[in-house]
Amino acid sequence: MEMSSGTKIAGVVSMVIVTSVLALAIAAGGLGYVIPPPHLRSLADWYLKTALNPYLKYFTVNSPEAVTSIVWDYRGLDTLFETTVFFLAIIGSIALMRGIHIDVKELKECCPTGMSPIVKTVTRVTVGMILAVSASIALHGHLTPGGGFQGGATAAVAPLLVMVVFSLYFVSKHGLSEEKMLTLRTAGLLGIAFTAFAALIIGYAFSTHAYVFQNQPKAEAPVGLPAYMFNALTSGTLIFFNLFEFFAVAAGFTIVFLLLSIPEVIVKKHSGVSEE
Amino acid sequence: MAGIEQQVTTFTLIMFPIYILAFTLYIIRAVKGPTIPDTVLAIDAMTYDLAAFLVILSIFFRSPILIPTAIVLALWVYALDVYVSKYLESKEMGG
Amino acid sequence: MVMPDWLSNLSVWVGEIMIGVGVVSDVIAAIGMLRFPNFFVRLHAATIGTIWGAFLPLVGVAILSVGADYLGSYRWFMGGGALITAVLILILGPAGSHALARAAYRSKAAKVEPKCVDHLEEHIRGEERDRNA
Amino acid sequence: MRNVIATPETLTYGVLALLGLISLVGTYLAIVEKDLLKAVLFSAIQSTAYAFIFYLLMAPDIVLVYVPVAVGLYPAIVLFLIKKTERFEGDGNE
Repeated sequence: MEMSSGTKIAGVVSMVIVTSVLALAIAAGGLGYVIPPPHLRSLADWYLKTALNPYLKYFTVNSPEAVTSIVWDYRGLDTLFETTVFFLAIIGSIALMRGIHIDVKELKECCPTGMSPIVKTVTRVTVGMILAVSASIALHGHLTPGGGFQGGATAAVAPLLVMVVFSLYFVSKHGLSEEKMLTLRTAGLLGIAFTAFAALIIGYAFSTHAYVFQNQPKAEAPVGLPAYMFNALTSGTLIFFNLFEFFAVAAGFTIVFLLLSIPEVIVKKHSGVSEE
Repeated sequence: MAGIEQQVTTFTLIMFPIYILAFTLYIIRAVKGPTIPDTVLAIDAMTYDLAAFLVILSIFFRSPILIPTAIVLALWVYALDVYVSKYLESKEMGG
Repeated sequence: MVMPDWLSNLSVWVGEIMIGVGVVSDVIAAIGMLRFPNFFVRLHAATIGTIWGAFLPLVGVAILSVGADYLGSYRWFMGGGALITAVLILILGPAGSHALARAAYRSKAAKVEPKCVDHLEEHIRGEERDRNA
Repeated sequence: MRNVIATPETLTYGVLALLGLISLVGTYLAIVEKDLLKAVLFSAIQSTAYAFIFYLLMAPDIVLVYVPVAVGLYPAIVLFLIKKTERFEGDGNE
């Protein structure tokens, strides 16, 4: 049953009033809710003091960006498992579309049109800008806000935009295929795993102690990745994590969109569902 | 140099409510919009203005790290436009 | 590099005037968006909103940040970011509006309503006839 | 006497409250709307308001991850799926 516009407006107004009254009551100190004090807590203070501090050699991450150093160093294992969840979802969508493949000839017969020439030209100009912005977000992840996931999600919009504006046929004709993206994604994941074990391998080679997910030297484990490379601050493992996560996330999203944008006719033909 | 700082800050503070007024009007059109293109157009115009406002605000807050958000916002609203036009125009999203 | 006082004052003034004009056109565009009768008329308001309401203040911020010495050397970064955003909006805004208008016309989602003669409709019909023939 | 109404803090908090209400309205309309295409657009309003909220709370990291996902990728996924199924939500008894 379609809701009338009067009912909708009444719903909106009542929700706004209820929320405002609740917020005012809490702000005035009612309802037993205690608003946390606005001053800096000791944990945040610790992160801010150790994120970039060359004098505390065994505690620092050597990265001026506190968020990225928390995400990939202080709680690196947590981020690893979050990434695993994301890639399990992508594996699930690939498994759902099994048996359906992208065939350039079939696509050419089906729908190779795309949108108007103005949109095509503008998209041609913007795709380069999108990739530049995403690379900047990902590779400066340890210096400015941003990081691997942010950069990857940004970069994934570029092939998606080309797919929507120029058609899937154009994309697959120019060599963007599901297998290539899977390879890129796997390479990114392997890179993340290798970076996680890098300190352990170095420690084994020099026969000292080392930890998984170790970035800078710690007490009892004096190995670590260099904080400065070619006179630039690279923050040890952080830049590698960001770089590999960037490729893995961008390729993962692109696989999903490649599979989703296959025309319905071809999907039905490949999966053996007859037309109604 | 304190004169310039005071001047810019006061100017931005005066601009603040006017921008918010414009955003509210755009939102009203976006919610009312009788057809789909009306809604998209209102969201579109609002978000481009929002990107401009974010840059002005980062001058106001004196923090350069807030600048990239405006670039990202301006890029993705174009993507939203393109998706909806493609949806309306053609039979298949990937075609 | 130290900038003379009159130059930084001038750039701040020019930037503020550009931002002010932009804000006023933004409000005008919002009112137009609200008051105009249908989609194809509202496109005009959206144009004012994107170019005069977003592009102009961004260029204004870029000029203003040159003179705003109190921001330190980061002001070049901020001005550059503002300029890049301005160029992006200048390219993307009209293209997005065009895509939307074209899709709205072709899918008949919005009605073309003060209309005397519609050459585009005849053109599309001719195309369809050619395809069928 | 110092003006306490128009300080940056009060303005920021007021705008945060307004944006919160706008996002609430957008979410409510997205839930009750039967036309799924319109629901996507209402949720885009909510995303934009949230992006601005995160900006005002000085979290550019979150803005950078939220805007591509909520404005660039999520509407695309939903629109692809609506295109493959049906645009109007039915009652289920037709």
